[in-house]
Amino acid sequence: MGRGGDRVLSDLLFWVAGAAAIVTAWRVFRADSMVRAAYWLMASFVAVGVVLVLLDADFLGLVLLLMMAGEMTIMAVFMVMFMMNPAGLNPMMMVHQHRTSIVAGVVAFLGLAAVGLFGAFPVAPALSAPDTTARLGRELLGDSMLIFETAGVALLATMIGAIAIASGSGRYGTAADGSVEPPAELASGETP
Amino acid sequence: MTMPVGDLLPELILLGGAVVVLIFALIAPRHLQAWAAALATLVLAGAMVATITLMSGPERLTFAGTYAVDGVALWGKLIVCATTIGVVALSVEWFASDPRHGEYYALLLLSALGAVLLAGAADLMQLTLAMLLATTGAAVLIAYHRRSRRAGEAAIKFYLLGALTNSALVFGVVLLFGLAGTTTFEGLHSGLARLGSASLLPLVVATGLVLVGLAFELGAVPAHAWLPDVAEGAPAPVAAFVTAVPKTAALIALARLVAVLPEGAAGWRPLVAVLAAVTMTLGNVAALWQDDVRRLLGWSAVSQTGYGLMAVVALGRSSLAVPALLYFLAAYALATVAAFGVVVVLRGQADRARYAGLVAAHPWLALALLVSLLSFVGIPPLAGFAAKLALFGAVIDAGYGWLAALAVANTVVSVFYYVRVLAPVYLDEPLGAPLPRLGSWAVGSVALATAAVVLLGVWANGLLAAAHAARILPG
Amino acid sequence: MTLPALLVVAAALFGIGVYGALSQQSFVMIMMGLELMLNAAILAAVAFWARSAGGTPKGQLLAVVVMAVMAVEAAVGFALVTNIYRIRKADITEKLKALRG
Amino acid sequence: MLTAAIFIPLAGALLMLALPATRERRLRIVAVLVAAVPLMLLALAWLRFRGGGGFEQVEAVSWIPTLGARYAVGVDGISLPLAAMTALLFTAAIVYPVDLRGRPRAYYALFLFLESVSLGVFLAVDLLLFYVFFDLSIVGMYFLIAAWGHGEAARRAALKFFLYTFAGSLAILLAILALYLSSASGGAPRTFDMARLIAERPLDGPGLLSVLAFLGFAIGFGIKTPLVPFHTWLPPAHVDAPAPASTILAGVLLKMGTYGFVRVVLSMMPATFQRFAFPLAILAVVSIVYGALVALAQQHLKRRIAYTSVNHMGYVVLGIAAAGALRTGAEGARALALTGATVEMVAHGLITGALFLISGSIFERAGTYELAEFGGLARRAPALTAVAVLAAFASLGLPGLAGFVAEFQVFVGTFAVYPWLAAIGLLGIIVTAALFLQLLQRVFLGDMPERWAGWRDLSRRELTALGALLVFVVILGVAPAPLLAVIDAGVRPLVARR
Amino acid sequence: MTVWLLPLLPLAGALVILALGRARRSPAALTATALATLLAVIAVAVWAAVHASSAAWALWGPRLAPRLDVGRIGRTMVVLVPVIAVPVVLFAGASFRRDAGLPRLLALLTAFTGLMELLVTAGDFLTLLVAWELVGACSWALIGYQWRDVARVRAARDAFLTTRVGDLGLYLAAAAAFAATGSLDFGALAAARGPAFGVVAAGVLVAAAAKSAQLPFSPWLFSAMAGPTPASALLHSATMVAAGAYLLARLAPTLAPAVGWFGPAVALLGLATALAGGLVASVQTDLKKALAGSTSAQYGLMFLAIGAGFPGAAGAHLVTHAAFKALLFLGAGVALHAADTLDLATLARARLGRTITRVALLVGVGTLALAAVPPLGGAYSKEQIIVAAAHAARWRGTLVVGALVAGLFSAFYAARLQLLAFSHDRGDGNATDGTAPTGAPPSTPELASLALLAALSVALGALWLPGAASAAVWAVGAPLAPGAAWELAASLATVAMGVGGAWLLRRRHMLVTLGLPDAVRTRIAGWFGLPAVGRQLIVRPTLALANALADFDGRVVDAGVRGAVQVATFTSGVLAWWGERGVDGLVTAVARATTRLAHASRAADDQGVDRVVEELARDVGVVGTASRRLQTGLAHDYYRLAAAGTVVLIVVAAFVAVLGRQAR
Repeated sequence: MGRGGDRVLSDLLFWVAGAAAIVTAWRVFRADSMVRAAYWLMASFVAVGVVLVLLDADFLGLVLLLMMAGEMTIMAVFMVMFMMNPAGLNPMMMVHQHRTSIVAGVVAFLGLAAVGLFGAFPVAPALSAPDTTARLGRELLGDSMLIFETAGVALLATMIGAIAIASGSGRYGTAADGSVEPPAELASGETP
Repeated sequence: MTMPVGDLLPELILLGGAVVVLIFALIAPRHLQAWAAALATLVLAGAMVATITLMSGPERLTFAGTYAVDGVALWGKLIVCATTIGVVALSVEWFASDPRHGEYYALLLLSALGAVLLAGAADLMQLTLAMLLATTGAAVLIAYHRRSRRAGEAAIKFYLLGALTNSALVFGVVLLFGLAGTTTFEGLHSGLARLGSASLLPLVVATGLVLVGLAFELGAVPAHAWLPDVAEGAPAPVAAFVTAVPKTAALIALARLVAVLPEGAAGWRPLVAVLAAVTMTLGNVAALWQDDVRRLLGWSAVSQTGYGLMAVVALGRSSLAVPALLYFLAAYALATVAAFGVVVVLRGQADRARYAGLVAAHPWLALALLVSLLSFVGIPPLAGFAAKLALFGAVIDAGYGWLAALAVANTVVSVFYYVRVLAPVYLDEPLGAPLPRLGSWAVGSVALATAAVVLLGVWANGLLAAAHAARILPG
Repeated sequence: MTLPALLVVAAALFGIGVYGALSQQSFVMIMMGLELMLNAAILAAVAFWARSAGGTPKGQLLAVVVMAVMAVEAAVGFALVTNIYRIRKADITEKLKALRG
Repeated sequence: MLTAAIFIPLAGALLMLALPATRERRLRIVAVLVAAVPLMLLALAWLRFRGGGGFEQVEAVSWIPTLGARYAVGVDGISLPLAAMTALLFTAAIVYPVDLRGRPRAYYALFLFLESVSLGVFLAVDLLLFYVFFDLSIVGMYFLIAAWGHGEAARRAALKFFLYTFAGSLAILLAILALYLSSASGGAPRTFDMARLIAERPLDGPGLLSVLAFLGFAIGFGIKTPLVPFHTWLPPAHVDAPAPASTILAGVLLKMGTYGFVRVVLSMMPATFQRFAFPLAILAVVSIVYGALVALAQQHLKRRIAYTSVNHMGYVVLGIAAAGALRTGAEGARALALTGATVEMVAHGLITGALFLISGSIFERAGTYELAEFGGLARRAPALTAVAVLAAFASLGLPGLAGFVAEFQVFVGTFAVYPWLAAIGLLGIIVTAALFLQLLQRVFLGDMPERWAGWRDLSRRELTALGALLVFVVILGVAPAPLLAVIDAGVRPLVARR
Repeated sequence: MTVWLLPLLPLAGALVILALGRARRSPAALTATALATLLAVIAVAVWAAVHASSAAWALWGPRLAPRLDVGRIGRTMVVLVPVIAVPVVLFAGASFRRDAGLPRLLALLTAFTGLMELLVTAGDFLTLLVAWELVGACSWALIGYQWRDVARVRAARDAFLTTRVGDLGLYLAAAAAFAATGSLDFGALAAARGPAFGVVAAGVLVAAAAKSAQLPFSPWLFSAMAGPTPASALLHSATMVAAGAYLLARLAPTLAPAVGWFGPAVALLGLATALAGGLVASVQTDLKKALAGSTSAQYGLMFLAIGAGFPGAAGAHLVTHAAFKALLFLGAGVALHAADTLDLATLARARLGRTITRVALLVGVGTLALAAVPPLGGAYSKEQIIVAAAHAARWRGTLVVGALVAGLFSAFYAARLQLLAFSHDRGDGNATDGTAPTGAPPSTPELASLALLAALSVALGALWLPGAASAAVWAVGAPLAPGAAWELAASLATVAMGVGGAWLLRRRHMLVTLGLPDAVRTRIAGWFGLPAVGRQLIVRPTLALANALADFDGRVVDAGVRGAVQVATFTSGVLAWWGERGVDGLVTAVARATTRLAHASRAADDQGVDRVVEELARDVGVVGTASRRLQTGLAHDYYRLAAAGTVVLIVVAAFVAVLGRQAR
């Protein structure tokens, strides 16, 4: 493909993907059931992933596509199964403070769109380089090592914490038994 | 590149310690779980020692400019670790019946690690992740009473509000990256300074969004709402932790961040001043009629955030700003441990009415409550007084006399609700049988924190002088 | 595929996310709104990386960081929601109002 | 030595808490002995006083060098008499018997604590230290009123006292900070040192900050004094406080306000003070007349005495304002005014202290303060009547007693500066005379209601305490020279500058 | 320093007497102590008068030092005061010998003497003021001697307050003198000029008028009658009341030349009082009050002389008046004792002239002196006053005529009092019918004191002797005017007219009522309603103002703080709206805020107890409640708050940034 045609095609794809991302995002909150909402959300992520790829951030796009979308969906379904019975497929529309929310959304959109449209950002396009991903890797293990490690620790803490909270059983029987504040009055025989 | 691992010694000790505690908790039998507390204390003490050894070195940025090892950060680490030691001691008997007692300390250490990292963060991404770590840990800790309806509710609210503001923060960070082309503070400093007036809008929006993100961690308006709920609902030792520790780190992070923002363009100084004013006022008036001491302490924590923000307002304009910041944080954290510690010792009983005649049954606890609350007010010679003195001096010096005046008015208002707690303690007759006490670990923690509040106040010079020399990089 | 265009799309996603976070009663749906906001942040981050930061790897790293935030938030959120559902049978915000005032 | 005077009572307070609570008598004896120590130490300081102007017998140690604050105490001609009066008044107040509600330890400990901080206020020669003690006095007094006051209303009155005066003290804090921050001129480090601030006067110009600092001080000290219209905390606090606490409140705590005017505002920012001297003098005159008139209308013994405090403290402020009204000229008259104001601080402390103790004796016996309930007590209580007559006449400014020495000098001095204000202020004298004569008549003279037939006259303890105060009232009235000589040493540098 | 013994000796004596009284010593011992003290004082006084001694009180202070200075008329007064006090104390000791309060009475009388000594020896305004006020306080104690009687205590209070109003004049005078000369010394006054000098003169005049019971202060003397008779005797003769005239006599030579209006003002005030007092004394039906009226009148004459420029004449009259007025009062005391009443009509029926003839005769001496019948001293000094009036620089005619009329009055009321109080028969010729005397006859010490004073009055007749005038001039420290024959003639004529008038009226049984309607008589006898006017114009409004202020003090409403309340109320309304959500919530909140405002106003206006500061505090509390409503406990409300807060934050930031940009 020629450079010009390349750009037209990618522009076209961007518009399609961008529109898809927005429309699917909107559908998330218009879905009849939580499961459908989760799928719409996944679709939105996929659309954004496409845009990322179009921007030559192939790796990120794929990560987003595969890891995030998948993880999101799985967890959402898990949640729905856990909480909604039967299976969360019932039609639902559970909203509150609807007008306020619309106003807030619109204001957020307008504000950030204004930033995008009228704000001057430095112009320094990324050169289309083949080693983008490799550079990311070098960054991760080089200058931004600490950041990377911090992210790792955060994920570790999340795992420990999530298990500690959510896991129903532990080494000593039901995990949550006794997990309350100390009683206000002493049990008989106990000395203060 | 080289890896200056030595600069991270305190952090690594905390991380390693957390892992060790976790492993201990997994293998130790139930009756030995409390030993995890001793381990955690050792770890924290080790981290403090490591921090102190770092103090003798030069103040510098490390890890390619993403992390600061400067006076402010190191003092922040000391405050965080010391506070956490106090919280650990408060937790031993409180969580004794919990089957996951041991893991609690691992999470506590990880959350403290998040705070420590946040205090040193000199990069927007580092800041974001450190905050994430601190917040995540805190959320789990708040929910740690898995059978407590109030704890669960508090955790959800904490989490939801945190997630929202975190999203705002992230978007703000992205905008700042777009403006400066980098995320290190050094880069921000030079990058933002170059911008023309057409970039004002993005800069303003980004500043606002980042500020909201930090406001959550600080417990400042408009993201303060979790604080009273958590203070009331969370396990009392955890309440002490989350009202003191993340705030310490976030205030330092905010100071570090605003120091690199261009002075005139974004107008962060008046903005923070307004935030401080609204926060302290709201916290104070909302605390007025609280009958639940824990909740009252939560609201008072909101107002204290407002006072703390005053130091940030004065940053760069007054030589008192940095001493004020650090001293205030130390005084606040210690008094918080003491005040919540009293609640812990009283087995979480927080109804004001039940404190009637406390002085007769537990004179030393009553004294601790008196000292900590009066320190919040700023009565000399307690630590809170020197803190307020430095804060007021700093903002007046910076030309924000009105903020000092407002803080004064707020302080007067605050007397009302603190006295509302103290009056029954000292003046009323006991209602019935005296409240039973929790064990001696908690008592020891309260005693230490109370003594520290007094000593820090009387010998204010030690910390003030050291803080005077502390720098805040890369501002 | 100019920067303003990318940012407008991101703004739209963010706005919808805000709407969702504020309007939904269910914790899970609120979290979906929050994910959308972060999604917008990822898009914006990559857009800046590609258009105004000269392709510095920090831009990509920023996107990775946001993803990490997303993952952590989701995991913790689900844990907490599971917990609260277990003890209170609460799945919407309106059911949690014991702590107030 | 001054340090010992401040901290021995504090140590005594801690000792109180350590002693067993059951033996009230022993507690009291220990408390009195401890309270009297500063009195003796200050007497010694008085003997050693040289009167060369400026602070003497300074004892200083480094405290917060980072902020330029020291622990520094010392005396000059103005603080020494006030400190001595404070020590005397505390001793008398502690001796005085009162219903301790079964908590003698806390009561005496609190009193000793309050003595300690009150002495600290007057002896501090570091502005920050001054503020520290100033603030603590509020806390101590709050608990005294709230815990040993009369009934539920006492809590409220105590809280009001706390909030109101604490607001004032914070206004002072801001002004102190403004002073402190301006003290960095010429590359010297900032300081809270009073001597340096007096010498350098960093904030003594026409600038806005000077004005604001002055306002802060004026409001803060004005509340404490109290000047109309900031006086509304005073009557309830007095009415509901136990008598010895009232004594201290009126005798010592109010002086902190006027002492602050002299020590801080007049000394450290005389030019700014001069700009506002006239409005201040007007407020003072309003306080004089208003306080006297409102007191006249009160039918409640303590309330009446409380309002006379507003009146008397008005004299003090009037004298101070007159002294600061000019930078040059009429030195003699201004010195006289300031001397009078200082004497009035001492005299009012002793006299009103005695009056409140007397009212306490009456309340302990009668359980009421309503004037209408009394009459003819002179039949049963000649000693009580005698001391009451003496105290009342001293308060209404009878020559030969301490109050006259003060008021006369204030008026004569002020007249040279503000003749009209002095003349209006004179009216207060006549009203106070009326109200005190009426008071004596209502309580002690005329017919006696049957119910007081069993009235006990003053006990030895009561008589001792009152005697100690009134002896000084007489001595100061007849032979004020030793006092005036000391005060003059403090006054001279203040009126004779540039 | 010897001169300081003059005030200190009696004060010490008073303390000794009190101590002896506590030790329950006999009345005789107490009286003897008092007398001994007084005699010692006389000795010192004579010494001081001769040596014109002067000394300062070193114990006062570096800037002001009270100074005693026996000079001018003071040298007479310093002796006169204790001399008069001796018989009075003697009388008191005898007539109150059974009274439990005797030690107090004697101590007060002695102290009173000492304080008066302080007053007459004062060499500067400070000393003067000290003595001035102390004399007043002492008079309060003396008048209120019988403190069980509320009416007497009230009278004492009124007397004290009235004279204290005058004291303010002295305060002003002292202050003005200091402002003008930098000193309080009388000697420095001469250097003063200008308006300050006018203030000094005015202050002195007011103070003197009040003490000497001149118009409009005269009625306080009536209140003073509530005291025991010896107290009145001392009060009216040589102490207290004498102080005013003494002060003027002392200072007039300095003040009058410098202040043009001073002399005429003093003279006219004196004249007015002399006439008014004469009228009052003439119609009074209470013996002591009539005497009190005469006191005002006689001091009025002295003022007249001083104003006319001859303080010496006033000084002479002060001396003679002291002697006979003390005598008359003691006589009244005996009469009261004997007849148990002071009402002249009743007394007339008691025929004391018959039962206690010796007393009547002794009192008669005083009466003659009061009536200015030569050759008694009273006549001489009154004559000098007429002469002085004739030499006045201004208002000469008025003063002379006025003085003569006043002389007529004094002759008339003197005769009237004697005739009524010590009548030999009932005045209607029916000598056999009358009430028997009820009281005991006077004791020997009482008689002796009367005799002493009578003798003194007679002895003062020596003034008529040739050559005595120069001694008098020395004694009073001021020149006397040369007299003329016509003045003496006119004066004697008026005396004759007065006495004769009284005699005639007695014959017509109209001496008590004078044929005047009751209403008129009562009005005149009560100082023309002056006390009521004082009550209406001063006491009532003051009390009303005091009550109003006290009421106001409960509210202390002022616009500024009220504004703050409104702001607080508004804020609470806004915050409440946050909690209420939506527009209807806003309406509710506004309504509530309005209600609250109304409530606040009502609280401030109606309840009259609550202060605005409290209102403010309460409103902060309301804001607190409202802000708690903000904390709904619902997470989505927190979200809304955070979102709105973010928007506001960014808007504010933008605003600030734009402003900052424009500023640069």
